[in-house]
Amino acid sequence: MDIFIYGIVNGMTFALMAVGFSFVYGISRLPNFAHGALYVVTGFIAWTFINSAGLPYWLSIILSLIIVSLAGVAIYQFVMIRVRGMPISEIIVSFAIALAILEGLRLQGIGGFKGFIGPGYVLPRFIDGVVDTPWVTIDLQRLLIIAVGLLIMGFMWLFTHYHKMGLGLRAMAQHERAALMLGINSDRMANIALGIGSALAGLAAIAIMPLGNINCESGYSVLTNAIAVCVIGGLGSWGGTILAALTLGLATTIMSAIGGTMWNNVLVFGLIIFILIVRPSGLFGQQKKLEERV
Amino acid sequence: MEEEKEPIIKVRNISKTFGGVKALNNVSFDLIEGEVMGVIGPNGSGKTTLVNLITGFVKPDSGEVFFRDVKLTGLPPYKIADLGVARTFQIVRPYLSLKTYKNLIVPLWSPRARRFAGSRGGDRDAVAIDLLEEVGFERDAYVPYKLASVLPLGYLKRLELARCLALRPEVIICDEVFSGLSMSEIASMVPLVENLRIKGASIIMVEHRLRELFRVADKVIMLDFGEKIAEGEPEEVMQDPRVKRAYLGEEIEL
Amino acid sequence: MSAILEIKNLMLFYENAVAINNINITVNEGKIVGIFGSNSAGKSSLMLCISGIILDVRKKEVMKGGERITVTGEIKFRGENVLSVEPSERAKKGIILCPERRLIFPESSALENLRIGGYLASKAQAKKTLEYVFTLFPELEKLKRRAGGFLSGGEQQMLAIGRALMAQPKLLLLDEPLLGLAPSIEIRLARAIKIINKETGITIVVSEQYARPILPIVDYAYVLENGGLVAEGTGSELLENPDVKEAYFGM
Amino acid sequence: MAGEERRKERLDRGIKARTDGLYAIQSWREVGYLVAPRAGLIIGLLILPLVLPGLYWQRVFALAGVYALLALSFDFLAERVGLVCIGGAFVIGVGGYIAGGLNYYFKLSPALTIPIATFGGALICTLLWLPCLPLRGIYFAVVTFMFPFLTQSIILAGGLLGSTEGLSPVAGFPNIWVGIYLIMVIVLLSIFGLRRLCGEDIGIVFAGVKDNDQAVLASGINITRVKVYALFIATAMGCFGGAFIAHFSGFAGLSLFAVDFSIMPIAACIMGGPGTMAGPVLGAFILAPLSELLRGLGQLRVVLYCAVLVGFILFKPEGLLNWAARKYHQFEHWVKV
Repeated sequence: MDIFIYGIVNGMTFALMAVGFSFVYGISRLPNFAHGALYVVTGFIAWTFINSAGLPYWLSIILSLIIVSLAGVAIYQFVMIRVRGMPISEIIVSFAIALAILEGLRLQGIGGFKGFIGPGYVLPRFIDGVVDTPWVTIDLQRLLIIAVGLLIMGFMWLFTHYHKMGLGLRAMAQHERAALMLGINSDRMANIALGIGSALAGLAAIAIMPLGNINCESGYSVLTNAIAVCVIGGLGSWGGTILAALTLGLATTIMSAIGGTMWNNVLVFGLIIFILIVRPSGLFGQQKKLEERV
Repeated sequence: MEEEKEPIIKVRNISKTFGGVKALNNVSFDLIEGEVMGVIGPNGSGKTTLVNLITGFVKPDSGEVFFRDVKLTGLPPYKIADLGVARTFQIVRPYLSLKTYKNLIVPLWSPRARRFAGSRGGDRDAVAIDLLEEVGFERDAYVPYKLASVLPLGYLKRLELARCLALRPEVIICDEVFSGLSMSEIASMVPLVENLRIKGASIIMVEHRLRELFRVADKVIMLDFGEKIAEGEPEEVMQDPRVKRAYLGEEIEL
Repeated sequence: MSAILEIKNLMLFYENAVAINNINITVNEGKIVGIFGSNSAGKSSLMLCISGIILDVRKKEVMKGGERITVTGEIKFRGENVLSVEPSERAKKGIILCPERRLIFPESSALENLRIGGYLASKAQAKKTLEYVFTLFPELEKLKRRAGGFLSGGEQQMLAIGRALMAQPKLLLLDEPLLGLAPSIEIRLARAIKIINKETGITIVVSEQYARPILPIVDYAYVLENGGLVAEGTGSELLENPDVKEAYFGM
Repeated sequence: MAGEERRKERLDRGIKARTDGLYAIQSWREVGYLVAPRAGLIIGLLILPLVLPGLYWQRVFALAGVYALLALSFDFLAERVGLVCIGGAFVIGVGGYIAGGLNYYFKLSPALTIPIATFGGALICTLLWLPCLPLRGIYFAVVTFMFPFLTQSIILAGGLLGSTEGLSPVAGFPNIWVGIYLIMVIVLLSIFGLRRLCGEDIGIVFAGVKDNDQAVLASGINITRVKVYALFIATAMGCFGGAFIAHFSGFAGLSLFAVDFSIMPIAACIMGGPGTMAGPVLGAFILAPLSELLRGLGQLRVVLYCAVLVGFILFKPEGLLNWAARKYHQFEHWVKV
């Protein structure tokens, strides 16, 4: 029974990781490889604020989120804006940025920047303490993840479907030039999209990282999980994203209980390829049907 | 038609729905060998869906399509083209980065073209230039060497036709070959279709321009909201009241 | 009445090729002006220049290292030269382009397409225009829920025009609205364009290749040939001109 | 009228009568004009190893040859066929482990293992990537990028092929010159072989698949089969590179899956000049020695590659070779409107 509970929690962590990426790629069609990198960067910045600068917990979190979303905006404004039209270059550029950040953080004490290797660096938990439900004991941090996850999902759904900004993003994603004709400044939209997307990645880091330590490998796995959730759930559909995250969460929990965590990656991978072949536009996506029609 | 010719394409009650929209509803008809059949109907009546269904780009929900008692439904598009059922696209699809005559190398490289090539298979460029002349490129000689992206729409439509001819098809399906062309361009396209017919190819023409279509078509079927509402000789179909109301709106233009 | 749009010796180069050659056009407030010409006469390029989308095309070409696009001359919109103003800014000023081949948003529903159109409008304006669009094109109200990609050619064109209206245009540019539509829908749309102009007073510039259905509703018209102006005049004047009549009106 | 408006115009220099590829040569001078750049490349590549001081730089040079092969195969796949494959490390790993394994376990000589590793490895990579072929753009890129990590974790988890410490000793080449000239010849063969291939009809079909795959489908050609041909060619070059490294360094371990093999070729390709075959090779021979200089900085090398990559994509998308060719063939001057 507790596998089921842990599966749900794991599912929500996947959802949290994926929401930022899904918002940027799913809604605005901007490939953001650097999602995983920003996730890890938030961890480091928050850690430095708390430990080196000794700032209170709240302040350091807010500061690191602001810095990360500014980094996201900077990525678009100075880099992605110049490769908008060309799909091949877009992928390569965002892939290069992600690698630069992740590998850069692995450095050992170069210049003033102390590399963070080794297990010693852990983000403090948001809430300590444990609550034992009739079936299994869960620490509050995991419950927090579920709450934050659902909160963000709800906010994102409202934002994309009803707020004017959400409409602008959907327009820019489907046909940038047509959006320009209607007075939607696509560059400003993309800046906002990346800013929010990066902040979401940061938020995911703040909530999930305390469970483990801050390391670079999580950058790659967050990216793969986020893409897996987006692929399986279907682009741009929030219902699909949540469902995909939960299924993935359950599957990986069961997998690690049986086969061992090593095979998790293989499982996530197998699912991506399997879903893409069976239903190329994901469970809820419409792209395939539309492609047929046009 | 003296003796009853064998129908080359048999379409048996196919229907297809897209996201709640009934694009095609139980449509059946036969294309007799060597005949030109017109498919007319207002926008959204399912004409392009019909073409996509026959050529395998879209799978029908129900019903079957036969090409000389070979079942086409379920086959991928390249297999259907390999059997000899070639199509042009409503929105032209040239290879913009290639030169005009190089565009024809792709179909000439296909397994079907190679089977028919025989002795002359080796030099595909020469075959490509001949094909371009066949569809009326010969008037200005340097056009085949220009990039496909600079060609006007009239030439691109002819290139689509040439792409089908490269496969030496037995059935050609033209999806609105005349739409978007100027009067003079249409006038020069009609003889092309006519000599295709003389060469014995059976043609299905999906079209809006009735005047030009009726000069070429032996038989016409009319689709409206996915259903076949009329079939027969062009003049006969035109008199049918339903056709007039559904197609030409209030004033009768013809 | 004052001229809402004045174009003075507009030149457009794609690398070394001239796409628009020294064009001078004036459009008076509240009128419908037609621009006729065959396929590569420069109609769409002209529309791209007026709406400013040509700047976006140039930006993309520069990034791709493709051909060099140069635009020179003057485009005055209500007295202000907008030649180098960003397309989204021009839309705010009221220049709205309804593009060739419609370019509606395939994944969004028809209603969402319209609401995206109303991005610039205030809530009240959007509500009022939405009702007007539904009275103008009742079919769109029935198709509200359906995704744009599943609409037929005619329905997509109505949606595109409706979407452009939602953006509160002062100058509405229609680029080949009747391309590839059945005769009955051509007549219906031409009549709708006339109604829009009469009821809302929006100035409309329509570019079309096969001019017959548009001719009756046009107050003034220009004929383009290979990027240059070859004839201009009111609808009836153009009808007398023999070579124009044969080439564009298919009599 | 505002000040005299001027426009940059590009005019051809050198040979006057020229359409793309076909040169109407009127004099020997023009023959020299054309042959000079190509000859320079070939002779340069062949002489350079002799000139290089010391064994260390010769090894760096050979490694640069492998990177050149990888850059060439990435450029061929991305620019000619439209498949963005960021899995260089996987191909190198497969090639390296096959060659190393055969040599280590069955004592086969390099002359045998390299061909087996090249074509066997290409077969394996193509089959493994076959199900991913229908993927579009970013998905194909992500899947291919993750394969090296996947196989790395499988090898570690399963303890296969001498997991962490890898397989050594692996037989080396009789002497260093054989190794160097082997890779040089293969690189040159690949450049002119691929360029010839892209001129052939099959190359046109590749371009067709990249440009508009629906049209190719309607012309009766099975797109997946065409992509498999392209993938086989590209992975064969990659696997040869892997096998070469295994034998050249005498060791086949997890280092074959390093991220450098995935990112470096792309940086070289973008810097050198995407689309031309010689460009990426040029890029590889510039970047590889540069990264050796920074060997001491450890992972900063990857950051360097990324910086070069982003820099070139943003500011010089056409790459060095195209830029140089353009300058060589054309000159620009301002002309009044």
